[in-house]
Amino acid sequence: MSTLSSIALTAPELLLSVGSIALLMWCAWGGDAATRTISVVAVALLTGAAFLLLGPAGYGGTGFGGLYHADAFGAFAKLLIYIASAVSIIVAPRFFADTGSMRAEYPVLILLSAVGMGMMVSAGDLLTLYVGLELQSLAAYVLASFMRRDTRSAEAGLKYFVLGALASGILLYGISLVYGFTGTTDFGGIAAVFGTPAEEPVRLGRLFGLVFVFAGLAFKIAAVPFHMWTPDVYEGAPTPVTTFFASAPKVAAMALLLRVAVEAMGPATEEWRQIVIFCALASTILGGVAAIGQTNIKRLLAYSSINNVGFALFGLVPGTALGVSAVLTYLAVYIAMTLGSFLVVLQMRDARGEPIETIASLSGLSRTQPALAAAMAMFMFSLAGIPPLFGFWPKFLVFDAVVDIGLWPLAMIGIATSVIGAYYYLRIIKTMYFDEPAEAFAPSGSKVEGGLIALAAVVVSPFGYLMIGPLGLISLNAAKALF
Amino acid sequence: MLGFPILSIMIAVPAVAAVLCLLMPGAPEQKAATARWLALAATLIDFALGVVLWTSFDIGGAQWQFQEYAPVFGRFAWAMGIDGIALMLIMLSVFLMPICIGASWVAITKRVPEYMAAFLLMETLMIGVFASQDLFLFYIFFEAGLIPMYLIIGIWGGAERIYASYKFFLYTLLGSVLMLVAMLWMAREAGTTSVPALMAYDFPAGAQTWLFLAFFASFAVKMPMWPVHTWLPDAHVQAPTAGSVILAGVLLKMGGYGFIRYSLPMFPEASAQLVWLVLGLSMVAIVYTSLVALVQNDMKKLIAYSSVAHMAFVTFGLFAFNRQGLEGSLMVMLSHGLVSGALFLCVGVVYDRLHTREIDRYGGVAQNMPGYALLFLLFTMASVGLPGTSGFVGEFLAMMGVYQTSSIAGFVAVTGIILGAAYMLYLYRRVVYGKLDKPDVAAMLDLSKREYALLVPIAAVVLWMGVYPQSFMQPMSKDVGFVLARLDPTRPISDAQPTAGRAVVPAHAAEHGGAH
Amino acid sequence: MASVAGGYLPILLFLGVAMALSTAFVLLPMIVAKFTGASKPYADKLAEYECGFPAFEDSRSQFDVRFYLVAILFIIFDLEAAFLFPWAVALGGIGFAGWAAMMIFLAELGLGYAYAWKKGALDWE
Amino acid sequence: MIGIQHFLVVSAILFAMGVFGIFLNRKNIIIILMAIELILLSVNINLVAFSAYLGDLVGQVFAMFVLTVAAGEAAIGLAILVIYFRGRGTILVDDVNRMKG
Amino acid sequence: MTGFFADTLGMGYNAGWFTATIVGILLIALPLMLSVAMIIYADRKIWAAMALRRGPNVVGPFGLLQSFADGLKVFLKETIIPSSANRGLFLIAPILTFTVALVAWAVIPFGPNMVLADINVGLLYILAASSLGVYGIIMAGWASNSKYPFYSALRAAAQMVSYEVSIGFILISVVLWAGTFNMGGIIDAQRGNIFGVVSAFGLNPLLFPMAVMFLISSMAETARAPFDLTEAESELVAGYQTEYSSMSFALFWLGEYGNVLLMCALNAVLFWGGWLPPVDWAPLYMVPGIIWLFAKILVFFFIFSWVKATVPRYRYDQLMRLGWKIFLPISLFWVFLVSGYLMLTRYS
Repeated sequence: MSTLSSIALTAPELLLSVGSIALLMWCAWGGDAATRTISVVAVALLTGAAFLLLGPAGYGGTGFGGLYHADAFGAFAKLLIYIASAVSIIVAPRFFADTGSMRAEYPVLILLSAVGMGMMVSAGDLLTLYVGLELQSLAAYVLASFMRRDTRSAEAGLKYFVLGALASGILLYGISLVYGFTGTTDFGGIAAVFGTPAEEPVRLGRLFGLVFVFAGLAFKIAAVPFHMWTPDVYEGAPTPVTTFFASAPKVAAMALLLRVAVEAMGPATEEWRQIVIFCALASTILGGVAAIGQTNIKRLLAYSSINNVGFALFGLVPGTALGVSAVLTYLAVYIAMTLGSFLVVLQMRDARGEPIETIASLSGLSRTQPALAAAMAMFMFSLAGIPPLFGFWPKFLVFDAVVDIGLWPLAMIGIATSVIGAYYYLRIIKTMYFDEPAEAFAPSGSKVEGGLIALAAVVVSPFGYLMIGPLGLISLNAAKALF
Repeated sequence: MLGFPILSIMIAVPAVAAVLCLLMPGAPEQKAATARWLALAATLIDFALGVVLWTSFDIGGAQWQFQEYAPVFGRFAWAMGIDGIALMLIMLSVFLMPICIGASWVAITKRVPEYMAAFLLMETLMIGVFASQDLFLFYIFFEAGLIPMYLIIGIWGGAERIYASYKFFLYTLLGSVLMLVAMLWMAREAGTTSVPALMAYDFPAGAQTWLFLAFFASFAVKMPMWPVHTWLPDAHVQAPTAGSVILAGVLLKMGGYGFIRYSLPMFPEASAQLVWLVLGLSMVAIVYTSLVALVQNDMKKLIAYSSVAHMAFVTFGLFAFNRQGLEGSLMVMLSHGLVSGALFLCVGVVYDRLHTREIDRYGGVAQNMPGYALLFLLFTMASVGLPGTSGFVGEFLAMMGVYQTSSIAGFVAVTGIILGAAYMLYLYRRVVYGKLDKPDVAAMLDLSKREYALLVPIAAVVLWMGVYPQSFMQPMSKDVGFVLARLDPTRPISDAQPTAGRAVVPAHAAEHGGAH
Repeated sequence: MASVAGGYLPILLFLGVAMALSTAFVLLPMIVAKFTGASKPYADKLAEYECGFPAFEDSRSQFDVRFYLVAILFIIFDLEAAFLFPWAVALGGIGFAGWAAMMIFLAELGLGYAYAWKKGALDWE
Repeated sequence: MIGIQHFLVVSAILFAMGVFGIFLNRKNIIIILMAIELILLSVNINLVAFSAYLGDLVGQVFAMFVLTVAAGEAAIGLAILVIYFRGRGTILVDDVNRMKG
Repeated sequence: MTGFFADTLGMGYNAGWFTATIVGILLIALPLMLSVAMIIYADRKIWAAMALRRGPNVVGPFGLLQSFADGLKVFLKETIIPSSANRGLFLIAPILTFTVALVAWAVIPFGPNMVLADINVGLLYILAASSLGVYGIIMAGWASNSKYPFYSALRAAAQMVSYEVSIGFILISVVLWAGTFNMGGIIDAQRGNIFGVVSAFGLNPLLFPMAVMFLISSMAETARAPFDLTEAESELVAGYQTEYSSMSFALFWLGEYGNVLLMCALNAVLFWGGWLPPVDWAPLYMVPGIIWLFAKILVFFFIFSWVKATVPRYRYDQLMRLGWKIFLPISLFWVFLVSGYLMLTRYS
């Protein structure tokens, strides 16, 4: 494939990178006054990139000699990433305006991160994987400490950075071993080598590489036991940034994990299955148990994300197309749920307009702001996986895939842990519906955010079930691209 | 047969009404009034549709009627259809719903639109559970009932409502998620999610045990069976009157319905194997909960424990593996739905006046509330199982059935009847008879027109069912036959038939039944 | 591997010799001083130089953040040059595409540089 | 003769030192940054050693990318550290505890 | 030389190679130390001459032995290690500085095939070795635990890294033109570079600005005047060496002047033909290459001294501005210019 047609495959990344650099220059010369315009342009760029996925970038195949895969899987993940990124840009100005720390670089950083995530999910080689991952992470570190005056934000950035860098290091170490013991960094090549038997030391080397790669990626998706950064970072980072962290990078890292597990290490499924099972179980249990005592809503949602990642990981356990498509569906619904709940958190501000984050401040929300409370209740029930809300469906699919390969005892245990998670989601609903009203929130006033919440609520509502057909088709199609 | 999708419409009517209740504009009082009327109208429409359903149901016709099928969901389908059993339970639901709305007409004053919406939602889900012919559709309806019920208990319940709501939610959730995994396995094994197809599918014997246990975990909690019944008294005590009615009247039937629709016909071998478990638990339940009921001071709690005991009759009947047992347990379900609902309403009547459910605070009500005393007496007798009332038919049949399978179980069941009579009559005596020496009790007025309107229809049906049970049993008998046909090859051999040649084996079975 | 590494062996030896030499230079006078009696340390002599005053505080104190800024800029620009080195010797072999790719990279580097300039990161004052 | 396994052992030791440096260090965040660099260094040793061993250039190219990305990472780390220090006036590890959990 | 030891003295190849290398190392290191001593003397003499003074004139004829007298003096002095200093680092700092200043010479070619280690990335090696120099200074400043050395070390570090960036890009231009990192190769590439006659990149119109910038940068890199802010006496006493005494102190001086000489040599090698005669004309090759190289080094050293004597010291902000805002963009642009020119001409 010629360079030019390879470039066509990367059209969305190209558009976003050129656009973000242009916007960066605009930031420098236009100053913070240009923030609103820059945000609008950034969202437009993301939309444009999403439309480019309809072209060769969505199905064109492999480019740059195997470095880059433009397939349905990548397109699916990118679409989710772009949506989440766009929402994170849209909600930011109002939040930062209140704290007086909006700067024009925010949308640019999100865009850059989106470029990195696009590369991650399309990586066909450990090299592209790493570069994409770092591009995403570097932007994310800055975003976490975006509120320079706020010590919690700086601390979040610091923690995120240290543990993120450690994760990269572990991942890289694994990559170096995989490269050394397989002799290639190309996913297809690695799979071919993993498929052949080898004598003991080489086999052990490969296994070590595999374990380190999985550990590194587990860090990025915040699966237990590599989750310790999540609550602090989610709590400390500015809420729009937390919204972003909980959604887009999670999708990207998860998709990356899927691709690596299936495309590069598919023949070694037996080896990594135990790791994935352990991470999945530990995440669902710890994510559920640790969330119970939380008083800060962002912290609680952090544990919720850990919990959800655990459930999504169950879909990877079988290592089948069915399982992968289940994870993709999970991610799609998760995006709607998590964006929705963080949007609600963004509405939480006291009478002076200061953001508040305690769960207690949600008390009696159903009486002061019934619509908001209803939406939040839907997100919570959905996150808990209670039918008829749509959050049930991906859990269903994931465990369906697990049962499909005969691991029904695992499915039993896994699904039983969802009851632990349900407990703290219920607590939020209890606070909103059963408790006496606390001080009312300042009126929201943002039609856009209200609209987004409503949209997310519709997606997670029973109406979501009408999407099962097309969603299942698309995600299965995307998953098949890996096999 | 009707030309239009009557089941879907019955599901849709309350759902639409629920949304309308929430979205209704206007001042708070005005909204509350609108919501009440809206809810009443919707439930009455559904009741009317239910009557149409019953009258157009072809008794002795096809097993599944009013079928609908739309593959809109990809992995599963919107498949509806009922048989006689489902028909009767749907009738029970649509009959009780308007009564529930009426019962909350004045008792509920805060957040009326939400309350009505939650109830209408419950109705939607209940009809959905009984009518769905797709495994996963059933699960969704089954599980979704948690949400409105959680809110009903939590928002409008009494002092301990939060604890009760949590308990209710988590217990039932844990039970049903295990069932979900079993369903996943079944759908995969059988290659279909259609309930009628699954009912005819023979699962491998080894798997059946696990599947049965998974379903059992869910249905036993919902039923509720000892020892996972503890959510029920808490939930009942804390729920508002109408909530209790719906909880006892319909929600508990979901468990029994699940047994007869899923556990028995789909896993006949496992059912036969594990009959000792079910019967053993039922025996414990019937004696233990009856004794507990005897010492209650709280009226609602007493009735709640009595529900657990009555549900044990249902499981007795179901696991008797014969026609009498199955029909009996279905009748117990219907009867208990009506009677316990009515009893909760009776409690609600005095509670609305005195705002306490403590039995000692009452006494001598018969003197100033004769109408109330009469109706209460009727329902008490029905609960005890007096011939001529609905309670008698079901309990008698169930006992007969279970005696044929296990004489010990039959013996214990009789004990349950006696204890049931004891605690119900004791309750009645303490509340209605005695001296009218408490001034606030003496000041209570007799039933209002609205309350009569609620209780009299139930009383009528209770008597109807007691006097001419055939009109209820006839639609179901053919379907019971189908279940029996599935169970027949595996029916455990009875110990109650003194056949010399088989003496060894039944002794073994009886030992099982008794020891566990 | 040996063939490439072999060329560096003299450097390793040189390193050893140089280190030995300089260590000797540092340690020898200390030993000599011990014998000649030139070594007479006392507290005031061993105090750090502070224009005649005793030191007020730990001297490893906070310093200007601009030094950090220089460090950050240095890391970025110096290491980007790492890409340029192999490219520079291989320019003849990689053709126009290779040249253009690096020019794009340089342009990006230049844009980043412009951003830093505009944001005042390059100003010492 | 020095073989591939010697390089692997050295890099494994460095890697372990880096990881322990992050987790066991209770003093200064700068030390953590250094530990991270140590990890990346060990990776580079691995990559280059494998590259020479396999006679394949990809490892060295990878090492180059790791180097530059490590530079970017260090730069951002320093920047965040400066911001943090401005807010808190300390970079002791034990003081990074505004959020509990 | 290996041949001499192995065959003539019959030592066997490995031992012969080893001895030859060690001899080679000593042949570089010892004369280097000697020349540093003389260079210091020269520096003082030139400086004095420019100021119409006489400079050192007591020890030996024309004061030629002044440096040796100084050396002997510091050798016999007491080594003072401040009580609050970090002893280990305090002593390692001068060792490191001097070692680094020495080892960089390993790849400098003194004549055709007269190079200790003829590695293919010689220039890269020099960059690496010289950038290590900053560690010695930082260590000294930090280990002293004294204010002046500390500030001085910071300044020195910032200054050195700032100019290293542009030096890197300048070298890219040279490498582009030469097509190799090997020092000998770079020198070879300069043979008759201009019209087939003049052997010097520095006179190539495209590279001349780079030559000038490199000269200035090398002054900054070695913290020579006018960029000697690290030891600006009026502000920082003696900079990072303030707390040092005896030979530790002398080692810094040795290292510093060693680096100056290295920079002069680099200027000569990279831009002015190294050991090649300035004009590619056969009779000039009669003079040994090493003489040409030394001559060029001396010329550059004279320029260094000249500048030191005549140009006033820069302010720190001016220094940084020069490095970051003038040299960096220009050298960056030059990479584009040179490579573009080569693409159009040589590689098209």
